[in-house]
Amino acid sequence: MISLPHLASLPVTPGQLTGLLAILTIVLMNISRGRAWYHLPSWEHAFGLVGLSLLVDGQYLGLIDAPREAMMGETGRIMYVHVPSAWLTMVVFLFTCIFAVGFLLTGKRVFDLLVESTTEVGIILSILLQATGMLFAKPTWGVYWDWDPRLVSTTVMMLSFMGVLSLRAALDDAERRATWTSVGAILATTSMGVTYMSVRWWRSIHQMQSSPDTIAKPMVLILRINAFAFLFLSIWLIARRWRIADAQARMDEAPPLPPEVTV
Amino acid sequence: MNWILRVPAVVSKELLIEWRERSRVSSLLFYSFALLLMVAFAMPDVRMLGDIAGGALWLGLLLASTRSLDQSFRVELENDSLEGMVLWPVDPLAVFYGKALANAFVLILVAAVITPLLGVLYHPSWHGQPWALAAVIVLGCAGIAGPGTLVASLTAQARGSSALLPVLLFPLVVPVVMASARTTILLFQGDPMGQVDNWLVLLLIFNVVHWSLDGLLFARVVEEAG
Amino acid sequence: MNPSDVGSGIVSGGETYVWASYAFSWFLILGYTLSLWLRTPPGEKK
Amino acid sequence: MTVVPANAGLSVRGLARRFGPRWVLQRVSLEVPAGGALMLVGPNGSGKTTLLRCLATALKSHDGVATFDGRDLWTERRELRESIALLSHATALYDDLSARENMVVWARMGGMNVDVDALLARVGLPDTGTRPARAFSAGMRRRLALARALLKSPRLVLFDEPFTALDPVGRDMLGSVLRDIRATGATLVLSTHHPEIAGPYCDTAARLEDGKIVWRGLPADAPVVMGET
Repeated sequence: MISLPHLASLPVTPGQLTGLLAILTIVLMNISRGRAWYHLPSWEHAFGLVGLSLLVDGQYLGLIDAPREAMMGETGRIMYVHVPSAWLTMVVFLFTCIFAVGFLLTGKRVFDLLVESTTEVGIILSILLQATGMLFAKPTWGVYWDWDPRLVSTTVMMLSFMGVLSLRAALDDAERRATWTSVGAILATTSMGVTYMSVRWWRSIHQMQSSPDTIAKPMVLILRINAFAFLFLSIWLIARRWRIADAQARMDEAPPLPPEVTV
Repeated sequence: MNWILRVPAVVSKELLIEWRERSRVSSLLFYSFALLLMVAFAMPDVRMLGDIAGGALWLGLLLASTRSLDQSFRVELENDSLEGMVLWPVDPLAVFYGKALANAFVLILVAAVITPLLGVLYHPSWHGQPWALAAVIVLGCAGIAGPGTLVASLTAQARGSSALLPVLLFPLVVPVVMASARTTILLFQGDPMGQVDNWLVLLLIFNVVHWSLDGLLFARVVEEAG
Repeated sequence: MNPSDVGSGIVSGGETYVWASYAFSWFLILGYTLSLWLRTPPGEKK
Repeated sequence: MTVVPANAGLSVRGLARRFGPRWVLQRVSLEVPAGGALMLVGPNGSGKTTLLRCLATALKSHDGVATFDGRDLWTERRELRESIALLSHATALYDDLSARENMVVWARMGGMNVDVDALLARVGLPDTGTRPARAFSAGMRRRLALARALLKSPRLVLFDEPFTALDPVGRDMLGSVLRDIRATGATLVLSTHHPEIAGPYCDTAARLEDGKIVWRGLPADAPVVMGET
């Protein structure tokens, strides 16, 4: 694509450089505020940092190092964003469903807040999935959109989770909101399978699901790096989103109950 | 399993209310009839109408269902009768299956009226068996009414419920709309590949999944009625 | 673009789409991070 | 043979319920012996309705325990609901149905074999034919809601301001209904803004303010606060 040296020939990878720069910034900021050594107060920032470094390396590999794809030429490079976002969308929504079931079974608030966070991050990932999918489809199929089972079913899933978020926004009572969001999330997840099956019968031209076995060896490594980058970044985003939800929930919490007055 | 005995009582209550408010059901019919007309006006060529008749039928039924489902919970929330039923106590499963059966029945009624109208207006050709069409209508309407009753119970008490119901319901019933419309079109135009049976099986699977899962979820929803 | 690719069934060109998709992924991730940062209550920013 | 538990009747200890960030009930404790009757008074928003709804198992309490005949109201709510009747502002009527249809529908849903016409006569509701409940006056709706509550043969009766919207004749009717209910041995809790009307039908009284019980005593001594009635 562009003639830059391969990652193996670089003394420092771009990701390592990014990570070092990020750590250096944190250290300098802490020193300027009079703190002796850097500190990362929240555990999730470690995931964020690793995720960012991996993403920089993964994208460098995808854009510069990766061999041209046999069938799809240069456009095959979109795969290194598209496929990891597809995997992670599924993983994150799967966890939404697990947390929703967990909430319905235990009634613990943490599950409800995690349902909220994973739904939102999952929607962001699925937007990325849709967008890269369309950019992939245009040069390979000649159209931005095709009525393909996986396209339709992921869009349907994205829409139903967006519906869950708008339902959540339209309910005021915290307990009711928690239960009903969980019910909506379970519905959205279960509908996914049937939709996939039905669109497959309805029409299909999309290639088979990519798995490491169907892809050439050097590409597998790049895909893995990108997938881990997305995974770590998703964990970071979910955790940050959860902190916001948690802070909000604590703000809306009732003060401690005063002791009983006896008459 | 005692709750099964209460289902007929809930169904008869629902149908009695629908009967008392016949104007609501008839406006539902006019609504779907008007929709069929509007689809025809929006088409570039009236000769295409025969090909899309099956699709127009299910579009009309889907849109009509959002009105009737929303209405079915409006009635319950006017005086908090939904909570009244839970405290009566009517088992939440009986409430769900009663309401869902009644909603399915109303939809089937609408379908039974507008399908002949469709035949008159859209001139579709006919190659199928009547029982197959009846099966599609019953399964399709049940497939919309089952998850629809659950979703309507979620949205009815939210702000802006009438807009929220389609947002949540439409993605859920994509397989039903797809399968029912496809089957209806195949029945109209002929089915050389024998695909109708596959679609009917899909509709059946969808119904089994939703009619068994949604009742349990509904029970959780109404237990949180406070 | 390699001239030998023409007519060989290989999708040629499309660099714009590659750049667009990589740029969009960065835009989306950074945009969402920014929105999270803006939504975080001041006490939680650490 | 029925075994009467030692702690028969209604027993509420430290009941608390919040709505959002506000504690609407702040540790309420009550004892109503089996067959007893308690009158709850207090200003609007003091938590009377919330307390009654918690006792009717319509709401889950967030702290404390409430038992009836020694059984926990919340954990055994499915069985206990059979024997609890709640009459509240939310009448649970179907506005599209006539008075008789409402009664028939609710009796059928509860599997109750009751003479609905006799009940309608009992609450003094004149024959309204097929007129839908939507067209009823406030007093007629209250009477119909009362008739609906009487469909059950409850052992715990919770009436939320039953005397409102009733004319003097209706109040006498309700009084005799309350006496009948008590004669069956049922436990009664009612909230009211009219202690002078409801008082004679109750044994004890309590006053709620801001989710706390601030006064207990005899119904006749219930403090009448200006502007509350």
